[in-house]
Amino acid sequence: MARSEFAKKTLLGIVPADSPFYAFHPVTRLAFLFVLSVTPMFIDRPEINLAIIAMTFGLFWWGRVRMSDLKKYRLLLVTVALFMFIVAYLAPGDKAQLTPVRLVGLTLYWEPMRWAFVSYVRLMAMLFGAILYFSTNRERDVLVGLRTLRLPFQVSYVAGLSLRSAGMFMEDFATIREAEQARALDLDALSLREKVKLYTMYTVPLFAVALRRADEISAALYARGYTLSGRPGTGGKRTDYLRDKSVLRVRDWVVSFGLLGTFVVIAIVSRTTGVFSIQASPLIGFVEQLLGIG
Amino acid sequence: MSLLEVNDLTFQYEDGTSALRGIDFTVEEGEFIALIGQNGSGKTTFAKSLAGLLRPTTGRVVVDGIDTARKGVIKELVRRIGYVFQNPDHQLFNNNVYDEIAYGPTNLGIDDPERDEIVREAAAAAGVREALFTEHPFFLTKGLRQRIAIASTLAMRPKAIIVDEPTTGQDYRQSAEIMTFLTRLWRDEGHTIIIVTHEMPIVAAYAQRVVALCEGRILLDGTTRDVFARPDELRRTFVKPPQVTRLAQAWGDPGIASDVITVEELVDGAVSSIVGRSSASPAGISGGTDPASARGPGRKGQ
Amino acid sequence: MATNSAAGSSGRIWVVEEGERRSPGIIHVVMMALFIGIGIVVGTLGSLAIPIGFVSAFWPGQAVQAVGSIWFGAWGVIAGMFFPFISNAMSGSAPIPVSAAYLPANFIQGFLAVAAFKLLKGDPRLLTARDWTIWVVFGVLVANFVGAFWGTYVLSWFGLITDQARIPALLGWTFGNSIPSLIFGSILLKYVTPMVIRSKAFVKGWWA
Amino acid sequence: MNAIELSGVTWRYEHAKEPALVDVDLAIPEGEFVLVIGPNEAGKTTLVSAIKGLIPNSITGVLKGDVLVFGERVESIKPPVLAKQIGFVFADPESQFTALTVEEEIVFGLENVGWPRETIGKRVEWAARITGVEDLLDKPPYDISGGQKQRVAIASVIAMQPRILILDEPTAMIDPLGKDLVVRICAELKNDHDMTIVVVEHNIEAFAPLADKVVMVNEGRVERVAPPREIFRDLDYLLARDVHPPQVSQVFGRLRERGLYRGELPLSDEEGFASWRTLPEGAAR
Repeated sequence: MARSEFAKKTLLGIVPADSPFYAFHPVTRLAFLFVLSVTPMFIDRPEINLAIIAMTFGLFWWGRVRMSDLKKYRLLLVTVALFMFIVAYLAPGDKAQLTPVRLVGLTLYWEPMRWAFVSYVRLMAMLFGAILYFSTNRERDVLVGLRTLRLPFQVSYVAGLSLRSAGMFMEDFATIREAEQARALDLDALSLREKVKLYTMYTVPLFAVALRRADEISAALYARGYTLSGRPGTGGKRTDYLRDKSVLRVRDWVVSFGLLGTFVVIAIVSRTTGVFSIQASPLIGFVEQLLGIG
Repeated sequence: MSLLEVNDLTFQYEDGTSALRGIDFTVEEGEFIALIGQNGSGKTTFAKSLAGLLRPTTGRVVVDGIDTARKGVIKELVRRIGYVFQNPDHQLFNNNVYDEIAYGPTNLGIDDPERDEIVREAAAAAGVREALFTEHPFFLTKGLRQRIAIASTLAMRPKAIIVDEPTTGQDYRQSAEIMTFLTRLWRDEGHTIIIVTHEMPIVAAYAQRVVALCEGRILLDGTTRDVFARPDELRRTFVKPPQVTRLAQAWGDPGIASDVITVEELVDGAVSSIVGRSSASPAGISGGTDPASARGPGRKGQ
Repeated sequence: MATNSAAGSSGRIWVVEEGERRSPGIIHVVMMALFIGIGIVVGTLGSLAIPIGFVSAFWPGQAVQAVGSIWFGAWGVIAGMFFPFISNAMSGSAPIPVSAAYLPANFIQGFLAVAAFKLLKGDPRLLTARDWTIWVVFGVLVANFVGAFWGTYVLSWFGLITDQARIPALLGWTFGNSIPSLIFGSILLKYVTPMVIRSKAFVKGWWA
Repeated sequence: MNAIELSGVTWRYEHAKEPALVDVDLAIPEGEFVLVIGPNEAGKTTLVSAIKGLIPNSITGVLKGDVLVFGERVESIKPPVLAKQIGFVFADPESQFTALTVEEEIVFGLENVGWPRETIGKRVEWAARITGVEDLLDKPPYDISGGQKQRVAIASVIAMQPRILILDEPTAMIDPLGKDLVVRICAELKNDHDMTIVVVEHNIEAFAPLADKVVMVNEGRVERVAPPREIFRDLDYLLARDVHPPQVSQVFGRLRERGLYRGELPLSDEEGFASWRTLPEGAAR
């Protein structure tokens, strides 16, 4: 089925072809991934990480990602928060050194709760950075990005093939599901034991297809003159025609270095000053005041 | 009531591609239909919609009184319409051939003496020998895996069977075997058969009705002879009639029908035309009207 | 059936027969890539189906790591190390820095299983009680324990759990994750191994 | 010199009881267009896999005999060197794709061989033009129609300008329009580029008019090697082995058996039309 011109199928969804992200070179988008998903490591202050989350959502909107694709993460947001706060409640650590707070009939300890909140916001900031990347990039964008970074051909080839095969297995999965349905399997009516059995039913054809595909692809690689070393038979280096073809424009240099520069500055400031520490957070301070903790 | 009723069916993929754009279609019980059209014309999407595997974006597909969009009708549907996928690897889930064929009946809640009988019957019908029952389907040839897939579908005893590209990658003998087998199901057991195919000689030799799809719409729908006799419209679906039909049409000989679809028909036409025009020629009379040659291989009775 | 011919002679499966040429080839690289692909799918869908985030306490991915390593040796171990980066990110389970910190655990979870099978000469088709024992003890329990040991360390390091919660988290993780590993991994070994061992991609030694 | 020479080739796949090729001798001179026909599992794909060196280099089993490509044993030729001599198009186009865009797909082999960038650019342009895939260069190769996929597969192989081109059932998976285009590409390569071409096909009708020689394979043996008109004359021999010559050849073969036609067997629609006109008793107009 020929797909329409209007949509690009990314790793996690579908994004219109005129999404502004496509104006950037794939390597610039890798810089987005790196900076968005690593910077929060250096930031404790929740309001800054919340701002990063807001900015990421702004980028989702600006990049015209279909927001309904993000719905599948809703449950995760809740369960992870529940988990972290329950752990902080049940296993707060050495209570003697902690500040007890009585809230709606429960005795909580403030420091672990505060830390859970800070970590949770940081985690979400990092996660949505990665989700943004996989929502707006196709397999080939990842590949061009990796090749531009001069990764050895074998590495980028394996990366490309594995991402592509993930896509193929997703499609296989969908077809296998249809085939199961065609054989009278009613998912809604299954017990847990039957669902487990169903997993086998999925894996057998999935691996059958994978094994055949491995044979076919390796025969095709041999036929096209590929060797394990990746070196041409005449000796010398493999040409990288495509990498040389995709051009980094001024905009890419500016944005990439802007992003990386910001990252470096934040990392240094974080290590040398207390600007990004919890102590500097007005939000935390405000809550502490509210709870009457000094 | 018709077996299949399709009203104004449209189907749109998640990314917004329209695969089907308003199809009205009916199938009566006992038909043998070939769905043709070029890659991307929507054949497979249409066929899967008929089997209830894809839910219409708009419009309705009703199989023997059951709307496929309703929830919880899977078990009802598979007893009425079976679907055999193009790639057998996608539909073989079990570790041995017997379990594979028994899989559908098990899901339908059929238990053993009856299930065993059904499995053996379906295997026999599809030409799967019982000696193969303990084999792992993965290691069998593609033709055999295809037949196991068909047997597995038959085991649910549907009234209609849709087979997606039954002969792709098979040689003449294997194609003929599968097609003869489908023909037997159709003629002797009253099954309705729908095949999706690119192979015009197969269509010509076996199908009774041809439906040509083009860009998500039905372009031609009629008896096989009628459809192949309309080369201009067929060209729009990029489908060519069989070579003998093209020859008959190109020759334009009044003694030869322009809707022949087998070698034998054209040979007979040519012979009688030659004999008719030059009754003086002794050579022409000698081998001219041998009635035995009117049979085609695998051609159904007229 | 040909696949049963080795029954009763556990461990023979790893023996390189006389005249048999085995060397790493393109097929292994391709299989590794495809296996990363499978890992991404199983890991992502598994995490989204049971959305408990970074707590890998009910994650079928470990089974993929262990089984892939048993089948494809070092190639499977490498595949098992890297697919979680992508599946964690796509499913929203763990951001890239956390995945990077999990790396040694990913290695252990695959390596222990294959090392046990090769050294103790277990048959991955799980033909005897001994094969089962090797699988359950090393491929499931020990591998998950060591993985959880490292994993909980990482979690507390990133501040995702408190230090006091490490021990309960370690136990929860080990046993929690042993369940999907056991079910899913056993199914893979039992049902898919017969196909794998006849494929050229199957690895008898470490690399071929 | 013969482009391809097989002598005494016997091959058994690993896990198989019977050999798939039995004592095959075959010589294909440079520049010929050879059509390989025969029933399924007769050994056609195995035969061309042996010529390309996939047997024994990529597929395991037991090989006896010699396969020579331009006088050299195919086993000992390094893959990148061999890729310049023999191009191989697989039956299922999707299974041979290695890259994420059509352009990369075409470039892949060229990069493996290590040609300079300018040469690669020209080759891509040339291969894309002949196969008519210029407009697809930016698309993922697995997201286009079946016929387009096959043309991309051919483009990525001919971009290397191999001296020998092997196509294993190139039209099996595609629609009639796609089939026609593939045949047209083969005709152009035969006529304008002087390649030695070996095609394995069930769709004999499409390729018979192009073939200089037909190789009939049955039960692992090369049973007959002859020009198409000659091989199709023995209709009953072929039909008994479930091999169906072009319908036009069959029709005139039957007329010939009845003494109504004496000329050469036609191979194409056009020849069939012309032959009909030569029948004095027939075509009145």
